[in-house]
Amino acid sequence: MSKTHVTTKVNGDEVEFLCDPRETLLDVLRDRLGLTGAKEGCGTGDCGACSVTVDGRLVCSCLMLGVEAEGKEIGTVEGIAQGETLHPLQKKFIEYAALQCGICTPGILIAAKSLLEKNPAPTETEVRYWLAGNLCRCTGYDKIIRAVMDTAAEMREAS
Amino acid sequence: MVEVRLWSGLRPLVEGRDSVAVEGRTVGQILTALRRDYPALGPTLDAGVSVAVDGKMIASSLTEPVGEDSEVVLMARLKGG
Amino acid sequence: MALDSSKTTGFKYVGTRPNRPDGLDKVTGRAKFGADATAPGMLFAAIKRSPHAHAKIVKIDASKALAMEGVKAVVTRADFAEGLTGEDWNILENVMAGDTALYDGHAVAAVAATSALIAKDAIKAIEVEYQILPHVTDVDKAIEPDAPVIRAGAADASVPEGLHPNVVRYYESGHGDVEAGFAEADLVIEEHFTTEATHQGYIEPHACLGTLGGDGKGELWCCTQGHWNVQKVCAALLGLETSQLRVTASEIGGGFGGKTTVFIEPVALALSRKANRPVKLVMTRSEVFRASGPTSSTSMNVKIGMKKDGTITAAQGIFRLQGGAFPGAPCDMTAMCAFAPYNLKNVHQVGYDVITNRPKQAAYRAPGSPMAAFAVESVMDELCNQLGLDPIEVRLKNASHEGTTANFGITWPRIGLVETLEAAKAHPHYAAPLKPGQGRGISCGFWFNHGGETSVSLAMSEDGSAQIMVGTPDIGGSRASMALMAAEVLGIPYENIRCTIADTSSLGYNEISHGSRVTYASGLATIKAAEAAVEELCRRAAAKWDIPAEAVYWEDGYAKPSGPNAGDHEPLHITELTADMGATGGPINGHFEATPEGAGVSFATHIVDAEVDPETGATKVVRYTVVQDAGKAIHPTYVEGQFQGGAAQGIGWALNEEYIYGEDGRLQNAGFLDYRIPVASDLPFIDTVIVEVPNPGHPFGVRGVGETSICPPLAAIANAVSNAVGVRMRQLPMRPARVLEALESKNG
Amino acid sequence: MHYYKPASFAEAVALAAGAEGITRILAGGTDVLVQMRADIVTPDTLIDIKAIPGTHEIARTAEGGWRIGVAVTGAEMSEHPELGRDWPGVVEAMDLIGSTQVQGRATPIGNLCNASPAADSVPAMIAAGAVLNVIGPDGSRDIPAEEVPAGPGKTTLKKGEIATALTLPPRGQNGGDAYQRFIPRTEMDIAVVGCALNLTVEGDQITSARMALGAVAPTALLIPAVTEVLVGKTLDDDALAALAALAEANCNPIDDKRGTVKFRTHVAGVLARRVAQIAYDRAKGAKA
Repeated sequence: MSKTHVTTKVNGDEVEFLCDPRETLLDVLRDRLGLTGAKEGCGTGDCGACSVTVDGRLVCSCLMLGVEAEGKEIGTVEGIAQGETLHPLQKKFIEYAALQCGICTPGILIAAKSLLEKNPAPTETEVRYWLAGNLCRCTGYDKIIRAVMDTAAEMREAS
Repeated sequence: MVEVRLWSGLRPLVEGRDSVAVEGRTVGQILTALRRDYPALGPTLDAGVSVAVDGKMIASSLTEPVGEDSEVVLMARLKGG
Repeated sequence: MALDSSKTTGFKYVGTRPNRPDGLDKVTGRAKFGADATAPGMLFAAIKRSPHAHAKIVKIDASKALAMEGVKAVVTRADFAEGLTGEDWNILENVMAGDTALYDGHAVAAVAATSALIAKDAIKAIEVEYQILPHVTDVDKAIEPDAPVIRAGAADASVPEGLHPNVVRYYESGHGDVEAGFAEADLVIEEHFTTEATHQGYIEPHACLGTLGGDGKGELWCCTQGHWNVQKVCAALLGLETSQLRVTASEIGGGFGGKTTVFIEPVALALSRKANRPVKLVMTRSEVFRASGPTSSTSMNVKIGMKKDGTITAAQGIFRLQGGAFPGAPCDMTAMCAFAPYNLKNVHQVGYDVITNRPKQAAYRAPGSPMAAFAVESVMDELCNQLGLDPIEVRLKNASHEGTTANFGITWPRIGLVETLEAAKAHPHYAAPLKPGQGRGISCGFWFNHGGETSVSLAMSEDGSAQIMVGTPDIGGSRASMALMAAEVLGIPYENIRCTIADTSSLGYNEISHGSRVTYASGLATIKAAEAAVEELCRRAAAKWDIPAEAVYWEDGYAKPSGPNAGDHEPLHITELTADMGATGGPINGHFEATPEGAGVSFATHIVDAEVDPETGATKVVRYTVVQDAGKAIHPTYVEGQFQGGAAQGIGWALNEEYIYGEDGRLQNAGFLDYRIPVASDLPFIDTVIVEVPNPGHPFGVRGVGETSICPPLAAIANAVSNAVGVRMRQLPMRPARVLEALESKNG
Repeated sequence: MHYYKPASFAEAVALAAGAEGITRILAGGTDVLVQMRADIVTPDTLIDIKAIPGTHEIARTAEGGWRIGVAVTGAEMSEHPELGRDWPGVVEAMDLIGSTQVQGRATPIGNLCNASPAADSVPAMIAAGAVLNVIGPDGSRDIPAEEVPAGPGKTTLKKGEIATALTLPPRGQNGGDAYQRFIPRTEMDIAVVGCALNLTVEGDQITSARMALGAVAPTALLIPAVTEVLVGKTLDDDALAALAALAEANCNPIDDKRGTVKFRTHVAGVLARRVAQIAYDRAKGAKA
């Protein structure tokens, strides 16, 4: 089967790759671009571990084809920190122990960042529903929700 | 001699007794003695058992000391998740 | 001087809440999990699985697959070791079917190819001819007289004569005279309960990268709770020498017991040996559900007699567990845990291990205990309701404590059940008013905890920092706990210690991270290894001062002369002792190897408020409090995390999670869409109370905490729902349709 | 599998009409990719219509309704400042599908053309009187939403026909719609039952009503008899009881892993009452 040439931007960097049209964006990120931060937990859009942003929009990279990335801007967990400065969410997740095994963490960080960009003052309920597509099996979500709420409060104060 | 209590599922193998007395100063010696004196217990012991000595549950170590007056209870092998 | 740093109070580092050492890697996406590894020349593998619940494998024809461009190897059972016995044989039989496919999803062949897509296509090209056999997937149906015999001769010596051949193990214990006890009771309640099989639901599918050559030497990278066990089992299944296979544990994306065994690792290695190239094998989510190790489903009868004052006079339980097509369902654990919270004069418990055409069960967090608690604590709740008694007072009245005889025969050492009940009683949650439509449930839970083979090595660096190598994969922050315990002994800051999970070639044997054993056993070994290093540090100081080593003691990172007789010496800081260690006797290391026993059992009491929509039967957990004995919380934040995680898994098990098999014996919900684990919007915040009744078997008093937290939730939630709707819920999960039916039965 | 990204509907129709084997249209992909992943369907031809001009637009029609382009996502509908004021039930129904991530990709037209009996947005579209605009080798035509699904996974679209947009009628005065579904969790499940109702009122009296049910039959169902039960009445207890009975009587569900016949039938009645109250309140001026 012939492969398709795709040019796209990932975390601000222009990248090119060849992929089979059946490959998902997640396959491409992980297997062709070496960006293994996004995880495959289900492959069917039910767990959110593969969350990325595409042109600023939160999506599951397992539910998008690699060929659809042509001309887009992709954001992954590898692009959240600015150099050695962590995003406030990253700092709070460590401080709050909002992760145990950490497999869901990249997806949750991407999703939470997308929430706070849209809604800087979410309620607990809003955070819980926004993150309902990001499964975590370790934490019972308690410390995750607290970390997101506290990050939001801190970012509001700082701005 | 140390009195070793058995779970009731094992009692048919030792003529209905709920405990048996064997020689031994460690868990390992007691298990060896049980195997020798009560061959019917062999398959169970081979499948793996744990031993509680004075309330301390010994999952696998054979070197734990056992006193003459120790309470020794045979338990199904402990596992974890 | 024999150093002993045992203490239960006065800690400087233990009990604090520093950031975890792997935090940065995990929030930046660079932590490497099972599927994140690559190797030059790597192939991708896929597994062909049986679509039938039970079928003879007549013929496997892989010629079309092998002819495909990019396909490098196909393996079947013929590519694995022969002549295995016992559990090795069971595992091999599960990893790759022999002459019979025993469940929907059972592996029958595997392919390695140059891309994942080619491997997936090649799987479809393998032709398997099956002869379909009758199947059974339900635990009660599997022991009916006319049920198909799944594996003749699988039963061991424990099974009494006359039982169906699908009963493969039997356990019975107890003491006293239960019939006499029931006769003394003012009220006797007997109920039948069922629970469905659930899955650990770790978000990371099983994944590995294996390389094996014809010389019998191999490398394996995988997500596992125990890489020495992987090494041992893979070596057996492939006919290798154990030491020739080096296994490295990746970061692990959840396990909960489900990654204590192997499913795909031997297959990747067999393919690698055949293709002579590295092979990566990653399960899909559907494969995880169909062909990893879910927990048992159960059918249980529990009978308890009680006097009007709340005294239990007798208790009896029969626990039937199906564990898939292989022996191993934890019927004995279920039976032993069932009545563990209670001091009983008359008690009798029986467990049956039943095989069915389902995947081989694996451990799931306190395997067997949550179901037992569901049945027993439901009957306790009903007795309290009918006798008009407070459920915590009744539990306190009958609670096991030091010196009472356990239901499985031992005399309890110091345990913390009473303390958890007292703390629950005093918690504001227990007194908070309920709204209409809400019900409150409480439950106790028990788990043994475990020690196991453990090796730890600690090495000082010249700058006075320390590195620890442990062999228990870090599932929930254990590296932080190890560093805290080492810091406490060495007297150096937590940040100056790095804890690494060593591979199988870098450290001695370590049992799996299971049985809530890591903070207990690896922690104990870390303390002992640090003590060994401190002893050597003291010897170096003694040599510098030219006094006997016995005259030196260690305090807060300094070697100090122990008294006036030892001479007037300025204390030496650890950095002064490590800086020239190469010249004063060589590197300073500490190590410890043992099988520590005395893990210290753990009890918990949970309080739950649930709200039921009377029109739809939908249940919402509105408030949840976990009270559990941790012995000593080394890193309290991670202890809370274990409490909350166990409660959340229990909520899923109680309300919505279940394996659903069709009449055809096929799994109908092999995905996160219809296997419904709790999502963020399903849950409230989960309050925690850490009770600390020190375990005498650990230098700092640690008891395992990981598993006990999943023991009470099923019962606590069932009690809350039962009290909300006014009908006893005896079947899990309490899906809305079931709750609605219960409401209808009440309303006539 | 061949992947095409045509620049016009004419090109897309030519591709679809000329393709052999299985052809799928790719908009949000949240069904197509799952089917590929699960080996249910791997198309021979995949036509990505998102590069066609106008497919991402939500626009007022000349009549005062709304035209929703074939590539418009649930998230774009929810964020639209006016659409949800006219048709809150349709927007909410779409918003219930999947996660935030799925909302970023999933489209209402994909939801309709995937023809799942449990599709959340479809009962709301049917109740609203939505029409699917399609183009094919023989020109354009409009299909009422309720006539699009022909059975589970099947539509009435002909070979070569491609949806271009969904048209919602003008809301008009004193109208309101609502949709609810029942799921075991709070999010992320497929509807066990769904119910949508669209009403207009004069004062307290109902002047028109359209109801649709999801997940209780092989396709989402329009229940025309709702006019007899509600029109000319106020939404009192008797009307609600009659409505619930009507909903239950029209259920023809199956027993499956997600629900039983009995449960689905009962909950259809419960939801009918609940959505009726919301739609009625909205029609009388309550803010969505």
